[in-house]
Amino acid sequence: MREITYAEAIREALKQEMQRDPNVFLLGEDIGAYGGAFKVLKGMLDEFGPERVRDTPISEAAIVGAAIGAALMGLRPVAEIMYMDFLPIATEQLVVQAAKMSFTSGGKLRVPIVVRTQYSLGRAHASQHSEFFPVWYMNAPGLKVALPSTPYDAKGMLISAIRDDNPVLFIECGLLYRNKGSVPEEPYEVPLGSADVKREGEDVTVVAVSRVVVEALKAAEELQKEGISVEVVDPRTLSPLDRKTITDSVKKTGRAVVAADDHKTGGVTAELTATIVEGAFDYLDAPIVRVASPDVPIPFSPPLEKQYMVWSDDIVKAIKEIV
Amino acid sequence: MREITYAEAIREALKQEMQRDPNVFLLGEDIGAYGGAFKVLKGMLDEFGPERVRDTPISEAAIVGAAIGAALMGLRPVAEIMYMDFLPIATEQLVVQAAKMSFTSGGKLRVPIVVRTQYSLGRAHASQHSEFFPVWYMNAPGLKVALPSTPYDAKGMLISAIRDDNPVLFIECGLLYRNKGSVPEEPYEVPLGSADVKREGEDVTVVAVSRVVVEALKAAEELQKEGISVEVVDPRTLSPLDRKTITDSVKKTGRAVVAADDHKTGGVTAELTATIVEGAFDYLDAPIVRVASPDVPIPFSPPLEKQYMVWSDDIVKAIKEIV
Amino acid sequence: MKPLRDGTLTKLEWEIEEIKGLDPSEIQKLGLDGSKLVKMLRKMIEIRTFEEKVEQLYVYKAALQGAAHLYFGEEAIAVGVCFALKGEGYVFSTHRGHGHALAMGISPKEVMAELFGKVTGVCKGLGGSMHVCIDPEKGAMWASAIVGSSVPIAVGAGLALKYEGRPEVAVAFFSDGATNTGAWHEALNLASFWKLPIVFACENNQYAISMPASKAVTCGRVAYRAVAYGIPGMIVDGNDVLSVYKATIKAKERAKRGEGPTLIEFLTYRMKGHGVYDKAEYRPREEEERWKKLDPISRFSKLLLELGVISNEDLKRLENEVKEEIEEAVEFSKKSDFPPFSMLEEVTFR
Amino acid sequence: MKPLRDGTLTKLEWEIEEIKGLDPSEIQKLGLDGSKLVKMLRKMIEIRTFEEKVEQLYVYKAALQGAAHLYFGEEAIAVGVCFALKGEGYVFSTHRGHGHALAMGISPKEVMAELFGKVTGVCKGLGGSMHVCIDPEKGAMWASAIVGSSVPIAVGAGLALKYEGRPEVAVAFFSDGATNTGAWHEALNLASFWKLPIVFACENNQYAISMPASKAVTCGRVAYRAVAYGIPGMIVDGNDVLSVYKATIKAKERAKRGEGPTLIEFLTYRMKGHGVYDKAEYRPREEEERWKKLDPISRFSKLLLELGVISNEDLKRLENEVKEEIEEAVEFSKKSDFPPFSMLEEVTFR
Ligand SMILES: Cc1ncc(C[n+]2csc(CCOP(=O)(O)OP(=O)(O)O)c2C)c(N)n1
Ligand SMILES: Cc1ncc(C[n+]2csc(CCOP(=O)(O)OP(=O)(O)O)c2C)c(N)n1
Ligand SMILES: [Mg+2]
Ligand SMILES: [Mg+2]
Repeated sequence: MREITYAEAIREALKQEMQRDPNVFLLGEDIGAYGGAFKVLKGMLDEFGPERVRDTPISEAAIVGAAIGAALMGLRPVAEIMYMDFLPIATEQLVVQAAKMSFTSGGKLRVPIVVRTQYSLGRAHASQHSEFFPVWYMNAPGLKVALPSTPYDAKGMLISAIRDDNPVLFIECGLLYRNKGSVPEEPYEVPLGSADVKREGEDVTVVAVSRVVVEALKAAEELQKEGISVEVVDPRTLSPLDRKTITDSVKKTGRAVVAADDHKTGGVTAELTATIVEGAFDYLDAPIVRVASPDVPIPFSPPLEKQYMVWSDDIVKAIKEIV
Repeated sequence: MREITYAEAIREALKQEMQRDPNVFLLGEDIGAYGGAFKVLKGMLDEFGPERVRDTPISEAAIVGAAIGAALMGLRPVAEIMYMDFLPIATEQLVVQAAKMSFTSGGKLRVPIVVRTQYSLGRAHASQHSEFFPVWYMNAPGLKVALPSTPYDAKGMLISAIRDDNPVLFIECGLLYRNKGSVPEEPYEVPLGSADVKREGEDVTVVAVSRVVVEALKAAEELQKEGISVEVVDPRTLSPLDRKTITDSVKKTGRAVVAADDHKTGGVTAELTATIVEGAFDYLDAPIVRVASPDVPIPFSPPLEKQYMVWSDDIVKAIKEIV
Repeated sequence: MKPLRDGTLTKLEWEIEEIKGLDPSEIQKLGLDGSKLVKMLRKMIEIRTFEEKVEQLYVYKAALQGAAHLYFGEEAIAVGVCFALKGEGYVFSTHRGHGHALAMGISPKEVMAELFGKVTGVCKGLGGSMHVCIDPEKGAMWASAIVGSSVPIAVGAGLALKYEGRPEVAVAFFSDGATNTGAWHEALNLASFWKLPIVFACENNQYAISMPASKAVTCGRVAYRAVAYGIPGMIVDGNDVLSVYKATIKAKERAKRGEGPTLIEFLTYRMKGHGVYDKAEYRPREEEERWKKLDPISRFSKLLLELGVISNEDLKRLENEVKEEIEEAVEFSKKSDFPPFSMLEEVTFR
Repeated sequence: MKPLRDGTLTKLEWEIEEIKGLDPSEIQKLGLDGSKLVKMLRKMIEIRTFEEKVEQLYVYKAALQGAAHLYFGEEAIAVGVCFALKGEGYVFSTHRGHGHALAMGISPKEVMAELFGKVTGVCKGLGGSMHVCIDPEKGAMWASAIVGSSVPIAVGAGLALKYEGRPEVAVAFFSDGATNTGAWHEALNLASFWKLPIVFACENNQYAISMPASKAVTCGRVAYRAVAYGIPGMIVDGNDVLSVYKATIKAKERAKRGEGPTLIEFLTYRMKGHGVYDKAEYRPREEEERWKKLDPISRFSKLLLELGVISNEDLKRLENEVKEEIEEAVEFSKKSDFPPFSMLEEVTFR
């Protein structure tokens, strides 16, 4: 199959959905002529014009708010927040407004918005342009949270997100934008709420999120040489969380490492741990090991940032602790 | 010892610190003549005047921002955010600015602010005035997070928070304001980062947070009648988290229930579970059980809200699952 | 913005239109006939009577729980604005939304049942007092209990109308305090940026809880803030339903002509405390007395009596009818069921 | 706010002071002697030379990583403002802060080493390019990489100054784009509410990344937004360091007299792309050419040459000195160590 990048897959999903449905439009900062801070939206303005590719002033709360209002009226806006670090400014709109609208109205309202953002850990962007804190949104009922790790998932999940009648936070990973993978040309959906076994194995399960899936797969490859068979599960969405796929895998392997780019304490690896404890405790042959970012902000200094991050080596080490 | 309410304990802590240190002052909405939405600050304006008890317009981001700036200049502001539901508006200031300042400056800056807020679950205030989401702040390195469950802790921890050189989020619980307890008249500190064994027991550990500590104690009382001995641990601060006290207790009892008022998925009970798995896995005789709010927003309808919440019965039930 | 340059001073001039003290002769020009005028008065009385009942139920009978912010005294605004919309508007409301809901045609039964937390309520009992103005089929689109936050959302509705070329407008209701929030600023700027068909309807009731608008809105008048977005501002007697009506028509027509949003400051007074339990001890009693004389309902009924549009008997009858309707709403609410717990999960996600 | 009532129109008048094209005779009145003027020019050249080097290191040598937003072209503002403060100011900076840092007296070595991520950097290598203006002992208080967010923090500094009765001012630097953020609005309102000693220094460099200020600042001029807070606004030639200096002195004196904050809009141009890798293809080349003619450094050096304050040889020597200093800063940075990983935990909490 044709190989394209993660960024291209996202662009293609947006293009195809915009071609299919005139109610889909984009809004965000510098997404028009500039093509988005990472050029993910390059060419979209030319193809769809300024009514459907809408540049905004620097107003994150209003960007998400405007998306919500348009969605209440029947449109399907896709808003972009340039860096995940700016999302806190719009989080009241996303979590306290959008996520609660269907519920608070007793089911009268629907808010089909997608908020796209990306985390830039690993690009020397320092403490205010690198953060990743998906747990905030996972702990916010009414909101779906999608984090694709491959070009294939990126396209299929974004199409699903746009077609979903609920607010969806779609968290991309800046470091993955140039990764290539097989992606069908036609539109397709990857259902939100379905985890994916990215690699089958017998001895240990690694549940990994977003970029760290790639590292987990590297670790699995490496450990295969040593005769350790690693299963890699990618939840793909944190909300809804496909607990069954995760716990089924752990029931099979009896061991689990959970790994993600966010800070360890109170992060998604805590929920993954608790999920496994609840669903597969009696099958566990060893403690669950968390691999995550340290509980400190993200340093600029490039070698320190490198050391700070989760790499395949860290996952290998964690696996070896329990196998 | 003299008994006063949780609200009075907070007021007394503020009073005594303001008497001691002229750099301490208060800012927030309706905290002056109005005395705060819950009258916690009643009388403070009369005692300290409008320079030190500063009413603000409705501007949560600027309230916290102004506190930060004043702290950078050497003052010790205590800001109030009326409901925790409004804190998302100020969260960029608290988490992306304040919590990262010491780090990002390589240690040059210090930000001794306290942001007081309260969660109002249980008062029929509905989906936008009842939320409790401490995990956001637990997953934000550089910020301390304190949640007292008793009048004694409320006073001592608030005094510690004010004297701390780091930003501290101090989360009160609206339903606890009228609870009474023994509180010394003189100022004292309860160190941030030290959990408290609120009741000793042998058979099972309940780690509970804020209001739910009270429910856990009720559950323990009830189960004692049935011959089940429950140890109740209150972490008191979620950041720093006193992992040792928690895991030591579980090592002793071999069983654990973790309980809190936030939504279950991705909430603090997930971190408490992971903490126990990491520190006491080999001592566990049963799976850890989480007791938390359902993964849905908070309903207005009073009987539904009641049913929605964590009560001692739920904790009793959880304990019985594993003892 | 047309600055006049004068040496080293740029003289910025901005015209803020004032609408107040309409001449009765204008009424016809507004297209309001007797039956419409009586309907407006009736709606105002309905809101007032509803709120009186609510106050009673909370404060004296302790039959209701949670927060309730009465619209008492501000009736002319909801009614003037919503009647001027003539079904061509999408309304975004606030924590003080009972009046908006009723003015948008949501029945007192549904609103009251919501306060009782019953499944027959406008939000099936899940929303409560701060979320009653929600019925998309009637154009009641959302009510935020977070101050300021519905304003950017209203902007999105305006965007949708423009995107689809529809000849309607979005209306954001908010009060003075909301204009100090960041969300409000971002919203007004974005609405002007895209020239969206929006009426920003500020109910300046002089207070945000205990904070006087005259202090917190640092330029003195909300309408002056229009300058910051290059949009028209209006200052309107918000206790005169006809002025409200006229101003809204103007803003709506402008929006429909594609000329963008208008910021209207309706001057009114929160005649009760902030919430049902607040005695408003922080404000001078003589100020309350002064505003009492401008009560929008007595003023409007007096006018309609003078104009002979309604007789004293008709007015009495109407008041009684309304009273009965509200009593029925209470009975209806009491008899209704609480929602089943299973509903919570069903409505969290669509 | 003094509205003139005229029938149903409130004519809102607001005076925005313009400062530009100073007469050389004013220089003395400003208390600037030759040596001070040369120091100012030298600092401007230092910033420019620094930025040229940074661009080279990022773009051509690929020796540096991450983001860098050059202050190239805006030198007159940092230098004019910071010199006018005379050590009596506390400065809050932005993602585009190299110029602010250098103007506040932080050494090129420390700033350059920060860009290299070295422990000798101003933030020990942890902050990087977007956080270089931090040295509290020099009055450099914080630099936010989140647009708009340092403005409320500057308000807090102003509050502290007033609280303690200190005769200094807080300065918030920001650019046009920031004025569309909610944080900015809340901050200005709060500063006016408390009448705090603050200079809101807007570097209107005409763009926020690719978004023209003329579009996004919907009232056309940032300074007009002063109306919304009832505070004085100024429009200043931001490419003339003397106008900048004069305007800042005025605002500072007003603040020190207890008259509250001032919003100054300095008109300038972002002569380079948004960041080092941006070629600014979204804007007209002739616009760039037009602004090039207003280059603040050539204008100021030409003036000082004309006034005989500096000679051509002195200027050359000065330029060479600066060049050497920047080269030394690079060498110093290269030789410096990276911070130890253990430091991260040490500085997270105090
Ligand atoms: C963002 C936010 N901050 C604070 C509150 C608490 N609160 C509820 S109503 C209110 C006053 C609102 O004042 P205004 O906007 O003038 O509306 P009014 O109550 O006068 O109708 C406040 C501070 C809130 N709901 N949301
Ligand atoms: C809140 C926020 N939104 C978006 C960004 C991304 N961003 C960085 S700089 C910038 C443009 C800022 O424009 P302006 O305020 O005019 O500053 P300038 O770059 O012109 O100095 C943007 C959008 C950010 N850093 N913070
Ligand atoms: Mg008000
Ligand atoms: Mg700019």
